[in-house]
Amino acid sequence: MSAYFWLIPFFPGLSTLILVIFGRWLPKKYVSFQAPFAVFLSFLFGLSSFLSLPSTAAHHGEEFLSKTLFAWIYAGSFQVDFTLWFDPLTAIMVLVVTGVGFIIHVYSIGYMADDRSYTRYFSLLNLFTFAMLILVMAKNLVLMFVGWEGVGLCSYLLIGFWFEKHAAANAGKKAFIVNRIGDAAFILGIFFIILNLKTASFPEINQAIAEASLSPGLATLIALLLFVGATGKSAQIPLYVWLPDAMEGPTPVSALIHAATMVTAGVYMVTRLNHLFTFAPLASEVVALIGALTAVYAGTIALTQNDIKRVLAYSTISQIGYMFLGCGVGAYAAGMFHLYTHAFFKSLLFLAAGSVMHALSGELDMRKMGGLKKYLPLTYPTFLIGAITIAGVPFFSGFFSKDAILTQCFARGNYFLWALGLLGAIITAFYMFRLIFLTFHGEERFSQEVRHHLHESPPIMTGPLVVLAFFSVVSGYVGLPVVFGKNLNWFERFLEPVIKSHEEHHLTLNTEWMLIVASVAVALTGIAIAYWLYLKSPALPHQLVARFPGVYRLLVNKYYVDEIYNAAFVQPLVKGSEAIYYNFDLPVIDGAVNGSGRLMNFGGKLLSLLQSGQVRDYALVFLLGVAIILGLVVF
Amino acid sequence: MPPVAFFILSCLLFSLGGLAFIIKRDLITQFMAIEIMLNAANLALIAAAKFSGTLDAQIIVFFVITVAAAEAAVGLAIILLIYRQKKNIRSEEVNLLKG
Amino acid sequence: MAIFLFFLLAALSLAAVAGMIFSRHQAYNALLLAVSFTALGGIFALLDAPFIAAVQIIIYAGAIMVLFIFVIMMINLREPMPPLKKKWVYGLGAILIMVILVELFLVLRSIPGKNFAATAALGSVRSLGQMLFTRYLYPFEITSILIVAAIVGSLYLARRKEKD
Amino acid sequence: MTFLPLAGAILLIFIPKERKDIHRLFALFVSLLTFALSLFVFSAFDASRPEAQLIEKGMWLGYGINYHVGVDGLSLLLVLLTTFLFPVAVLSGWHYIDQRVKEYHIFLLFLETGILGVFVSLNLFLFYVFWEVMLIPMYFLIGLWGGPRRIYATIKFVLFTMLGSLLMLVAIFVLYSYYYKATGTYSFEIADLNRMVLLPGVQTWLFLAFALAFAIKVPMFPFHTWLPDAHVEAPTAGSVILAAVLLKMGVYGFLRLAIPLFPEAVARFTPLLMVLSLIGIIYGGMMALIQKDVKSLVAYSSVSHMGLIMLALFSLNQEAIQGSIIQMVNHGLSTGALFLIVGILYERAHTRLIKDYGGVSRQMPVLAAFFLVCLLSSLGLPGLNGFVGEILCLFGVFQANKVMAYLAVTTVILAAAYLLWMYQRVMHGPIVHDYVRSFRDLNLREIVYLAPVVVLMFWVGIFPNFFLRNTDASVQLLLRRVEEHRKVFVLKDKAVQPAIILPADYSQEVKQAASAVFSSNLTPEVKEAK
Amino acid sequence: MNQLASLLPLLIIIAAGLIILIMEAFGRGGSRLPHAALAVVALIGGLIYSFSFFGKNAGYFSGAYVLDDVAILLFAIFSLAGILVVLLSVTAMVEHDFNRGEVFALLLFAVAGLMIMASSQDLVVIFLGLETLSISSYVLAGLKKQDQKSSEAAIKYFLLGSLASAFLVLGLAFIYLQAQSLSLNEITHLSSADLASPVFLVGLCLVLIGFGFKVALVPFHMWTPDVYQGAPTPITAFFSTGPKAAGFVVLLRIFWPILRSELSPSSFPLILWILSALTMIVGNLVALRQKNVKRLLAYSSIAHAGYLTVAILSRDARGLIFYLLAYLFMNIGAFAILVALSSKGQEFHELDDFNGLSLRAPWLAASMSLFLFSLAGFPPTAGFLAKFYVFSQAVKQGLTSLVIVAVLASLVSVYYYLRVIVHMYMVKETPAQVAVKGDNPLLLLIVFFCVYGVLYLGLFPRAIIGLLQKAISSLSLL
Repeated sequence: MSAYFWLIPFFPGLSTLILVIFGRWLPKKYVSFQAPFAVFLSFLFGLSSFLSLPSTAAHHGEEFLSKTLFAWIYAGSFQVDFTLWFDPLTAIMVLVVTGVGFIIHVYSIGYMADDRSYTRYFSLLNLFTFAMLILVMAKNLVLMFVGWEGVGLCSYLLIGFWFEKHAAANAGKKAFIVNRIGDAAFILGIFFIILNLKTASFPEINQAIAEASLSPGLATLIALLLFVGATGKSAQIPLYVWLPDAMEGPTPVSALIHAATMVTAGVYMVTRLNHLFTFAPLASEVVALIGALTAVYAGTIALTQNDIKRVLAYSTISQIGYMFLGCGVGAYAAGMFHLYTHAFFKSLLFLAAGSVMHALSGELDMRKMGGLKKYLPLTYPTFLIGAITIAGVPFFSGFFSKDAILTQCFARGNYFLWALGLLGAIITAFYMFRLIFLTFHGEERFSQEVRHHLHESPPIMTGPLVVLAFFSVVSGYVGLPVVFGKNLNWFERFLEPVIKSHEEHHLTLNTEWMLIVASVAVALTGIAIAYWLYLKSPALPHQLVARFPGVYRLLVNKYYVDEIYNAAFVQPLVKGSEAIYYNFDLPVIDGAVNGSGRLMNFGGKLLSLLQSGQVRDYALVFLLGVAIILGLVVF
Repeated sequence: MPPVAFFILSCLLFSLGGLAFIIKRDLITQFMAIEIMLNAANLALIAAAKFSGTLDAQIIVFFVITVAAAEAAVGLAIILLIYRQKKNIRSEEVNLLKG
Repeated sequence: MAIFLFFLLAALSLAAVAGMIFSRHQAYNALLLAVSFTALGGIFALLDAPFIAAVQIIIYAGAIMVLFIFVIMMINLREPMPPLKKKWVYGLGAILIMVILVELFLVLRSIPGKNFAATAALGSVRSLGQMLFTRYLYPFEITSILIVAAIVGSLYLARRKEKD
Repeated sequence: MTFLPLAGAILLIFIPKERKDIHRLFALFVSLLTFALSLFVFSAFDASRPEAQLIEKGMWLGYGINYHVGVDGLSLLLVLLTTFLFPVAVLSGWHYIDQRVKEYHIFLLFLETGILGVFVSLNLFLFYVFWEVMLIPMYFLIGLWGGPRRIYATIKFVLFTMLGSLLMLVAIFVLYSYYYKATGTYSFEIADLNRMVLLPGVQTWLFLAFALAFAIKVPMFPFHTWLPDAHVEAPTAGSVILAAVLLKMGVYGFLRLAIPLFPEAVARFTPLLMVLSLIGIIYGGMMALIQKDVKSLVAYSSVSHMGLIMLALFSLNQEAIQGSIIQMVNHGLSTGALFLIVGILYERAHTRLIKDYGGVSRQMPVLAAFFLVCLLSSLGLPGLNGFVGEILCLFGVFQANKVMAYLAVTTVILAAAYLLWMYQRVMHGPIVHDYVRSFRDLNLREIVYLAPVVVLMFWVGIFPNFFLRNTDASVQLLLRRVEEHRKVFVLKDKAVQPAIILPADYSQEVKQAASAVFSSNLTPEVKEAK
Repeated sequence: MNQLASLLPLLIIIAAGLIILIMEAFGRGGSRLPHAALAVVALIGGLIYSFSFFGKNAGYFSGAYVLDDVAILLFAIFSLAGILVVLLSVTAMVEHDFNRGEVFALLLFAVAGLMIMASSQDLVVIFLGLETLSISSYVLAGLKKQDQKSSEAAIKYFLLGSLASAFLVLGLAFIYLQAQSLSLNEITHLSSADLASPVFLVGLCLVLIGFGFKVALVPFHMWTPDVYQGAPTPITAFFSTGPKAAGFVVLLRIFWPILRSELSPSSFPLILWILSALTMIVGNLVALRQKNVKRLLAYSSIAHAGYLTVAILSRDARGLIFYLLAYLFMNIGAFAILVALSSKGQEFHELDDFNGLSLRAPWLAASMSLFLFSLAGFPPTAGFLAKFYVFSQAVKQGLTSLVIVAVLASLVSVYYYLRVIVHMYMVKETPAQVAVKGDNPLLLLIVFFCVYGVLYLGLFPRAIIGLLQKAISSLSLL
C-alpha cells in the first residue's frame, strides 16, 4: 500500500471532481458518505505509509518514499517535476491533515445538515484536503506553492461560503488578498532559490546549503522572503488581519483550515526548510521574534473579544506564534510538536464552539451566553478539556508541546523570548477560561426564544468532539520532556532525519523542573485570574474597563490595525487609482488620442475655410502657389 | 532693341492680366483677363522665336491662338448659360459649391 | 524707329489693359482689350512674325473680341456691381502679382542682352506653312478635333431649348 | 488551413440570409474543421526542430513577395489557440447575435483567416497583409454588433492600430531596400531578412517603427486607451477574439520580427520597454481596480497581463520567452473566458456595470463555478494555466532584472484584488436587483463552449510541458540568433556599409563572415582579440 | 502609311465621336443607347488595336506621337475609364437631364485628348491634347444645363483651367527660350548648364503648375472639389481618373529624365516634395470635414494626387501606372455607387443619405466598402498594393520622410473613408426618401467589374506587374 502513497492526495481530489461535476444529481446521503470516506482512505494510505517509514534515525540519509508523476514545467533552467514524497515530516502532516480532517468531515455532516449548499461545502472541504496534501507532500518548492495557493483558495471559498452575507464575501476576499501579499514574497524566495541553487527540490536544496553554495546574506534574504509568505498563510504579524475575519466561514471550516491545518502551513514550510533557516541565523531570529510578539499580541486582543470564534481565532494566531517561536530558536521539532498537538485541541475548541452555536441557533456573542453547562452535557466537558489543554495545564498535550518550546527557548539563551512566551501563556490561560466562564458558567443571558431551541448537538457532532478531546489529552505523550526520562521524546527522534542536527542544548534537570513549574504556575495563575474576574466578582471587569478606557478601546478595536491598513494601503491604492484614472488616463492619455483627432479636424476646418466658393479666392491660392514655387526656383 | 525688353513687356502684361483676373468681378471680364495673359505668353513665345532664330515658336503661337478661340467659344457659352440661370454674371454669386 | 514703335505699342497695350482694370463697363473693357491685342499684333510684326501678327489682329482682335462684344450685348447688364466687401483681397492679389512679377524679372536677368539673331523673313507665311504641314502636321490635325469639340460643346451649352 | 475559414466565409455569402441557423451551424462547422486541421498540425509538429515546419511556399507577386507559410515553436501554440477559440466565439454569439447573422459569421471567419495568416506567415509582406486585413472584419464586428459607443470605439481601434502599422510599413520598406542594397536581390522572406545585420543607428529607427506597431497592438502602457473602449463596445465574440488572440499578435510581432531583426536596438531599448511594461502591469492593475464596468475592468486587466508578457519577452532569456508564449495562451484562455462569461451575464441583464449585479451566484451556481475558475486562472492560481506562465515570466524577469521582478510581482496581489473584488460585487452578497432573480443558469450551449476552455485551463496548468516543449527549440534558436547577431558588432568598427548579410548557417561561420566583410575596418585591438 | 496605321487607335475614337455627332444630328432623339454602344465599341476597338503595337515602342511625327508601351497601357486606362463612364452615363443621363448624344462625342474627344497627351514627347502636342481634353471637360462639367451647380462647376473649371493654361503657355515660352525646342527628346539631352539655368527652371515650374492644376496638386487644387461636386456623377468619375492619369504620365515623361539624380536641379525635388506633402495633408484634412460623399471623394482624389506625386518624385513608373490603374477601378467603382444613389435629377450624396444602405442594398454597400477600403489602402485590395509599390520604391530612393508623411496622411484618410462605412452599416436608416437604383443591370455590371478589378489587382497582379515591368523598360529606350 505504501508504494501507492502518492495516491493519498488524489482520493479527496477525485472526490471533489465527482462532487463538482455530478454533485447536482447526487443524493445527500451519498455525499455524506463519499466525502469523509475519501479522506478516510487517504488517512489509511497515510497511516500505512507512515508505518512503513524507517522507524529510527538509523536509516538516516536513505531516500524516503518518492514518486515523480510527470515532468511539470520545463523551460530553460526552470525545471520542475510533479513529485510527491513522504518523509517523516510529511508523515506527521499527512496524518494530522487526514486524521483531523476526517473527524471534521464527519462533524460537518451534522453541522451542515440543513445547508442548501451541502454538496458544494463537501466538495470544497475535499478540495481543501487535496490541496493541503499536495502542500505537505510536495517534494519541491514550486509544487508546494501549488498546494499553498490551493489551500488559500479553499480558504477563500469556504470563508465566503455564505457569500450572500457581505461580511463573509468580504472576509474571503480579504483572506485571499492578504495571503497573496505573502505569496508574492514567497514567489520571490522561490526564484532566488532556483536561480542560485538551480533546483527547487527540498533534498537538493538541503544538499546545496550543506555545500555552502549560498552566501549567508542571500540565504537570509531568501529565508525572510519565504517567511513573509509564511506570515501571510499562518496569520502572523503583520499579515494576520485576515484570520479573525475568516471566522465568517462555517465553524468546521474554521476548525480544519483556520486552526488545525492550513494556517500551520507556514510553520511546516519553515520546518521543511530548516536547513536554510539554520543557515540564516538572522532570519531565524526574526522568525522567533515575530512568533513571540504575535503570541503575546494576539493574546492581548483575545482578552477583550466577545465573539466566541474570534477569541479562538486570536488564540490560534497566538498559538502559531508559539510554533514560530520554536522554529525560530531552532527547536523545529518542538514547533512541529506544538503544531501537532494544537491541531487536536484547537479543532476541538472550534468544534465545541460550533456545537455551542448550534445549540444557541448561531449565537456567537459570549455576552448572550452563560450557564450553558447544564444544557450541553457533552460539549461542556470537551470544551473544558480543550481549554485546559491550551492553557497548559500539566499532563495535557498542550502542556508538553508549549513547554518544549519554552524550554528550548530558555535553553538557547533567549530569555527575553522565553519571558514573552510565559506572558503569552498567562494571557492564554486567562482568556480561555474567561471564555469558559462566560459561556458555560454564570447567569443565563440568552433570550427566551433561544432557550426554547436550546439542545445538545446530535451524536454525529458530539462524537468527533469526544474523539478530539481524547487526542487532546493523550497526543502529548509521544514527546515527553527529558525530565520524565531520556529518549521518551519519540517525536523529536522521528523527525531527526528531516531536521538539521545541531549542538545539543542540555539543561540541568533542575533548571528543567524549574521551567516546568514556572509554566504550570503561569497557567494556573491565568485560570485563577479568570475565575476571580468572571465568576467571583463579575463586576470587576467593568471597573477595570472604566479604569483603563484607552487600553480597553485599543484592545477591543484590535489595536486599530484594520483601520490603519485600510488607511495606509487600501484607501491610497483605490483613491490613487481613481485619481490617476480620472486625472491622467482619461484626460491625458485618452485625451492625447482624441485630441490629435480633434486637431486634425480643426486643421480641416481651417483649410476648408479657404474653399470659399469664390473663384477669386481660388485664383489667389493659385497665385500664392505660383509665387512660392517660383520663389523656390529663383532664390 | 534688347530682347529682354520684349520679355519684360510680356511679363508685365501677364501680371496685369493676373491682376485684372483678381480685381474684376464679372465673369466675362475675368475671362478677358485670361486672354490677356495668354497673349502675354504669346508675346514671350514670339520673342523667343526671334531670339533663337527658329520658327517653331511662331507655330506654337498659332496653335495657342486657335486654342484661345476655341476656349472663347466654350467659355462664352458657359457664361451665357450662367447668365440664363442667374440673370447676372457676377463672379461672387457663383458660390453654391464650397467648403 | 523700331524702338519708338515698340515703346508706343507697348505703352498702348499696357495702358489698354490698365484701363480695363479700372473701367467699369464691360463693353469698354472688350474694346480696350481689342486695342491691346492690336498693339500686341504690332509688336509681333516687329518681331519678324507678320503672319502671326495678322492672325492676331484678324482672329484675336477681330473675331474673338467680336464674340466677346456679342455676348456682352446679349447679356447687356445695366445695374452696377455692388461694392466688394473684402477689399483686402485686392491688396493680397496685388502683392502676389508683384511677387510673381519680381520673380519673373529676376529670371529675365539671365537672358543675355545681345541683339536677336539676324534672320531675315523669319516668319514668312511660306515657311510657316511648310512647317505646319510637315513637322507640325500632327498637332495641326489635333487642332481640328479641338475645334470640333469646342463647337459641339458651345452649341450644346448655348442652345436654348432641348430637342426632346 | 489559413484559408479554410475564408472559403467558408465565401460560401456563406451564398446562403440566403433568412437561414440564420444554417449560417450558425455552417460557421461552427468551418471553425471546428479548422480546429481539427490545426490539431493535425499540432500532432505533425516536431518539437525538436527549431525552424519552421509544414511549410507551404509559392510565388505570389515576385520581387520577394511570396506566399510562404509554416509554423514553428513560436507560432504553433498561438495558431492552436486561435483555432480553438473561434468555435467558442461562434457559439457565444449563437442567440445574442440576431441581426445580420450572415454578415456576422462571414466577418468572423474572415477574421480567423486574417489572424491565422499573421501567425503562419513567413514572408514579411504576407505578414503585413494579414496584419492589416484582420482590421477590416474586426472593424465591422465592433461597429455592427457593438454597444452604444461602438462607432467611436471601432474607429479608434482601427486608426490607432493603423498608426502603428503604417509606420511599420515604412520601416518594412526601408528594410527591404537595405536588403536589396546589400544583396542586389529582393526579398521579403523573414528568414532572409533575419540574416541581415544593420548598423545600430538604422536598427534604432526601424525598431522603433516596428515596436510602435506592436506596442499599440499589445497594447503597452501609453498606447492602451483603445483597448478598454474596443472591449467595452465589442460584442462578446469580438471581445473574446480581441483579448484572446488579437493582442497576441503584437507580442508575436515582437517575437517574430522586432527582436530577431533588430537585436542591437532591442538591447538598447530594453530598459525603456521594460519600464513601460512594468508601468503597464501596475497601472493596468490599478485602473482595473476602480473600473465600474466589468468589461473595461477585464480590459485593463489585459493591459496588466500583457505588460507582464512584454516584460518577460524583453528579459530575453529562455524561461521568460517560453513563459511569455505560454502566458499568451493562458491569457487568451482566461481573458477570453472572462469575456464569455461577461457576455453571458450581459445577455441576461443587458448591463455591464458592476453595480447592477450582486448575488448572482445564488441564481447561477454553475456560472459561478466557471467564472471562478476563469478568474483564478487569470490571477495565476497554481494548478491552473495562469500560474505556469506567470511564474515562468516572473522567473525570467527575475533573472534579467531583480528590481523589475520585485515590482512585477505586485501583479500577483493586484490581480487578486481587482478580480476578487469584482467577483464579490457581481456574484456575492445579497441579491439587490430584482431582475437578478430571473436569471437562468447556464444552458447546455453555454456549458458546451465554456467547458472546453476550462478543461484546457486545467490541462495547461497541470501538464504545461505538453505545450511548453514545442516552444523550446525555437526559442533557443531565437536567442542564439540574437546573440550571434550581436557578436558581429563586437568585430565591427563603424563599417561603411549599412547592412551586411550573414551566411545562412552563420552560427558556425559568423566569425569568418564578419571578418571577411569587415576585415578592412577592424581596429587593431579587435584583431588581437580575435 | 505606317504612321497612319499607328494613329488608328486615335482615329477610331475620333471617328466614332464624329459619327455619334452625325447620328445625333440626324437622329430623332429617344434612346441614346446606340450612341453609347458605338462609343464603347470604338473604345474597345481602339484599345485592342493599340495593343497590337505593344512592344514596338515606335515614335512617329518626330516624337510628336509616341506609341510606346507606357502609352499603350495608358490607352488602356483611358479606354477603360471611357467605357465605364460611357456606361455610367447611360444609366444616369435620362434622369439627370443630359440625355444627348453629344455627351458621348465629347467624352470620346476627351479620351482622344488624353491619349494625345499620354502618347507624345512633344510639349506642343501635349498642350494641344490637354486643351482638347480641357475644352471637352468644361462642357462635360456643365452638362446638366438646368442645374446651377453643374454650370457653376463648368465656369469655375473653365476660368481656373484657362488661367492654368496661360501659365502653361508662358512656361512653354520660357522653356523654348532656353531649349529652342519643345520636344522632350531634345530637352532631356540639354547640357546640364542649360538644365540648371533659371529660365529653363522657371519654365519647367510653370509647366508643372499647368499640369499640377489638371491633376489637382495643392495649391492648384481649389477647383477640384467644386467641379467634382457640381459635375454629373459619371463625368466626375471620368475627371477623377482619366485626366489625372494623363497628367501624371505627362509629368512622368517630363520629370523622369530630369529627375535623374546626376542632372536633377536641386530645387525640383524639393518643390515636388512640398507639393506632394501639401497635397496629401490638405486633401485628407479637408476631407475630414465633408458631409457630402461626392465632395469627400473629390478631396480624397486630391490626396491621391499627393501619393502619385511621390511616385513621380521617386521616378517609379511602374508604381505610378499600377496606382493609376488601381485608382481607376476603385474610384469609378465608388462613383458608380454614387450614381446608384441618385435618381430623377436628385443626388443623394450626403453622408446621411448613406445611412443604413447596407440593409437597403447590401451588395452596393459591400462593394462601396470594398472601394473605400481600397482607397484607404487596406490589403488585400488594389489600393494597398498600389500604395505599397509606390511607397516602397520611394523609400528605396531615400524619400523615407515623405513616405512617413504619406502614411500618416493616409491614416487620416482612413478616418473619413471609414465614416462613410459607418453610415452605411452602423447608423440606423433615416426615414428620408432615398431611392436606390440597386437593380439596374448595367450599373451592377460596372460595379462588379470594378470590384473584380480591385480584387484582381490586389490579389493576383503578377501578370499586370509583368506587363508594367516590360512597359517601363520602354521609357528608358527613348
